[in-house]
Amino acid sequence: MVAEQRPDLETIDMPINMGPQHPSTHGVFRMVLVVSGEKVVDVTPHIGYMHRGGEKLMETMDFRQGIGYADRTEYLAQFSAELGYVLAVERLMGVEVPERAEYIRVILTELNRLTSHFMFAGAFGIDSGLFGTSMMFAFREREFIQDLFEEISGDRLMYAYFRVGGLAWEVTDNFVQRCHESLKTAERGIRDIDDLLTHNEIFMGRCQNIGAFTAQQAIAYGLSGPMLRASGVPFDLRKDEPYSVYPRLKFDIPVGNYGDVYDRFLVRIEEMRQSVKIVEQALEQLPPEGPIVAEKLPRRLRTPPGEVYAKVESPRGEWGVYLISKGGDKPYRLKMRSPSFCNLTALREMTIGQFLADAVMVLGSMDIVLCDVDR
Amino acid sequence: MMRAVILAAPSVDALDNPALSALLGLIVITLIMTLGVMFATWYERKAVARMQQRLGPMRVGPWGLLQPIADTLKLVSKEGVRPASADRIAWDLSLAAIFVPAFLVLVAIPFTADWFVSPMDLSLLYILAVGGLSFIGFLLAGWGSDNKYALLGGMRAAAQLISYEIPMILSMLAVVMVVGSADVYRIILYQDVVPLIVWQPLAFIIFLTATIAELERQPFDIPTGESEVAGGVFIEYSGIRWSLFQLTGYVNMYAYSLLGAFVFLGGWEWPFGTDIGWGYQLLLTMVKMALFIVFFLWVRTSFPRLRVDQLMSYAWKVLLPFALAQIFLNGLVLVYDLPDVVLLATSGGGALALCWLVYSVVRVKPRQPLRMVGNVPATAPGSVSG
Amino acid sequence: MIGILRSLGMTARVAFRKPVTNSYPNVHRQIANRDRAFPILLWDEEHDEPFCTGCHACERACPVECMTVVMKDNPKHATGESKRRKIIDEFWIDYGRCMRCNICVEVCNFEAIGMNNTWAGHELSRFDRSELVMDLDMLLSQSKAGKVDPGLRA
Amino acid sequence: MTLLFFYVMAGTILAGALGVVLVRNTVYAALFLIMSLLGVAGLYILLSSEFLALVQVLVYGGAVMVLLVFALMLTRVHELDKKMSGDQWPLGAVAALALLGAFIGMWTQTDWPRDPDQVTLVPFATIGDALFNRWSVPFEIVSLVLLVALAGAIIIAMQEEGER
Repeated sequence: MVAEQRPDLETIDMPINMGPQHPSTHGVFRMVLVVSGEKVVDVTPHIGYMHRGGEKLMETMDFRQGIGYADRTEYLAQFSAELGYVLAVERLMGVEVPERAEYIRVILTELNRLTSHFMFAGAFGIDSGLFGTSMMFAFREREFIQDLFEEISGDRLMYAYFRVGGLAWEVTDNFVQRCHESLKTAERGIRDIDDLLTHNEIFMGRCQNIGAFTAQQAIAYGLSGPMLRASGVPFDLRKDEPYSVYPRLKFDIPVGNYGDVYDRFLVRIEEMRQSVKIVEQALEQLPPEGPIVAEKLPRRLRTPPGEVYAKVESPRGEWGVYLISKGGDKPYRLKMRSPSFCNLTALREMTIGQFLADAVMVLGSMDIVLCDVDR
Repeated sequence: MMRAVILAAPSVDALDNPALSALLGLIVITLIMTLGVMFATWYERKAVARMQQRLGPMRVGPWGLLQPIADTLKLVSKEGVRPASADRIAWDLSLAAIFVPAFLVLVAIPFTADWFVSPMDLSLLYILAVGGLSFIGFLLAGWGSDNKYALLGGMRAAAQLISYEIPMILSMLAVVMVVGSADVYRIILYQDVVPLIVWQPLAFIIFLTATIAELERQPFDIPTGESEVAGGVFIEYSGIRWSLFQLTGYVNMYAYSLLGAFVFLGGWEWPFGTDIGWGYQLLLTMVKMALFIVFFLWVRTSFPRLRVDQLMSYAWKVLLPFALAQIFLNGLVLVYDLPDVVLLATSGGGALALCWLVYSVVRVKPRQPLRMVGNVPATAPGSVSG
Repeated sequence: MIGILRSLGMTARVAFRKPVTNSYPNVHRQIANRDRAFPILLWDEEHDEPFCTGCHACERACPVECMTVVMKDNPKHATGESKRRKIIDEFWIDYGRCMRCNICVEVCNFEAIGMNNTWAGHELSRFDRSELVMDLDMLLSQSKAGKVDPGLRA
Repeated sequence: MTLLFFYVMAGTILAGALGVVLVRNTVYAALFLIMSLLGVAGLYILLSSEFLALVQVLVYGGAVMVLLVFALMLTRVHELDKKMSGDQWPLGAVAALALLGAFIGMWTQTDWPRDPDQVTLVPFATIGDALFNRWSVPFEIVSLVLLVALAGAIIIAMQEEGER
């Protein structure tokens, strides 16, 4: 006997406003979840709370002033952002960067990848419900690397250290030694987080088979970075479209088999290990002496008319800068291709049908930077 | 043997009015527990900080010892905000519905051999029954706040409390079967030689997990899960109301820790016997209670949160069958009058089976490790330049 | 179960390590020599006047336009005490806007501006954001007293 | 003292029962039901049968009520308000009258002890003995019926899930 269907006695789906002020939306991100009980039926992401018109702002700045804004766009992988911006201008101007500067850039960018992934591991632990322990472990090592950045560039977060044609100023004398120290602590941090999370059954139960994407889906959504690699596509700009001195460095790309949240976590942890390897090699190959800025650069940077798209592999994926210049010292149009934004498009597909708690995990596994999404 | 002595106020023992003496005992116990909770907040923050390689509170007083007082002052002086659309009656009633049972539980707890508020024949059942009432408060708070997070949190809280109450009661029932009494006092006296954790390890494990779930602490803090429902039922409460909720949470933690210490670790009886005087007994009780609390803190720092469906299936598909099996095995042993060692054997075997199950279920499908791709052929010749 | 125990072991081990934090207002971390807190103006001990001539170079280069510079004729130049013909009259930096990019230091031709690398440059919390606009006296006070030696200067 | 306690408890039960019927807000009605059930638990204590009182709190105050409140809170409570009296009210009235008749019959048939001292304390063990020895067959049948009901509920819930 099936009970008569009465519309007034049916359970109703409940829309929930998650964000813009919510502990686990990683900034001012808002998603309107429609839940049936605990199951997510529909998701509508709302972005733009952090929109500062960064691209337009950078169009009013000359090429040196813009570097600080690149930092502020991608505030967890600042060196990657600076590198992307600087590369674009350099390619447009045809500037040759001295080798030493290139190596230092790679070292700093990879160390930055470590700090960014540490930040991910910490925040992801909190998303999964850990009481701040992973965050604390991650920040412990992250702060150590940031000390190094501070010694070199003078700031802990907004470095503004790369310049068109090289670096702003010479690194400190004990740079190599400090890098080795940082790597040692970073390795310890990776081990700690590995012990704390990777093998924990509760963590596995929370992460596995959640938000899984196949390789086709990942490509169709234009995912990049660890999100794409976790889905089984071995695509890494450092290998596939190499820039700087990456072709001279030996490292592996970790590729996942399942494409779920757990694989993304593993891929990032493994990438951290690879970054340590890259930095070690780069430190060996680093020329001890040499210029750090390209010679014969004008005091006022001017580009020839033209357009360029430069992309780097940021910790979140493909971070690209599309630059059009009509000559002069300012870009005519600047567009940033931010991995956070592109990866976020997959949120709906990944979340529907999962539990409310899994939506948080999926969002956490994307490792978005809201400033980068909104720009 | 059982004398009703008012806790911490032996001089008013002369009061022969039981209602008055019980009231006095309740007031004393409430004050002591409030102080205990203030200490617990400090201790929790310090212990968790150490496990995260931090210092913890350091500013107020030596080693931050006065921090709870500062916190209390701040919370009490904060404005209590109530949403305009909240249901006024449910909003305020929920506080009482959570607060009162938590303190009523303490009435039946024998702190030492002769320090308790009221003797009871069925004190264990009383503690479980009254302690289980708090779900009403959670539901009311969740519904009355007129907030969707609060509603979700309230629903989760009610479902969780009811689900985990059952394995908890069953695990206690196993102990009651062994002892032959549902009085905590008698259960403690039973453990003069060997604490019950030795005879009933499976019941102990079930009790431990169910307790953490009942207390809504990590990894079972789903109703208040900060990263999901942002505080759950407490989301709209502020100031003194919020602090009362927190106070209740800690009182519950003390109560269940005491219960665990009494039922499984032998309370003040094991290992020194009843005759060592109330001071040492109290100390022994405190130490055993502290073991539980430290364990809760330790677990809190180490584990991520479970998901709702995992939580439910863990209660109903894992803990409940094992608890029933424990009762069944105990029944066999007791009916056929087998030696106590058989109890240990069956229960220990069950405990091992439980651990193995938790271990294996998560790893049903062993996952392939990450592939490491060394040399990818360049898909595009160099990078684009303008 | 093994992973759970491993997590527990992890936190237990860490509990016996030395804490990495320090109790901040009591203990100040050593900050790097190159630390860029906020720009300050430097003091010329030799001539007992600021280095800054008020040339507006930094004002023009500032990406966030947080600086306001007013220049005047140097009275000491008339008496022959100083070789600077022009000198700074008024100088405001809005620390609330400054994004500490170091560009003002790079463009300065007179080594007159530097980035504060002391804790005083960081502990600048104010109740009102208008109090974050620093005038010439405030900008010069630290270098005048010899309390700061910027790690980064032009 | 005992008499006072009795009247307080009886008053609680009656007030709670009236509240259930008269209050328009269904959630408040559920709260009144809890109040009424707890009052019954108080009466059990008065009858020196602590075990029954505690079970009353545990099962009725806890498990049964949670289901009720769950159902009430998750449906469209405000719209239900207006539809409290449906087409089935004559049936309901008949059922209620029949129940009342049954209660009155039981009340007149029972030989109530007039002297309060005659009330015997029922020990915990006796209840268990009665349940599992003397009445074990009816007990098992009841549990079987409950099990069937449980399975039925699950099947209905599963159908709903499948329809979506």
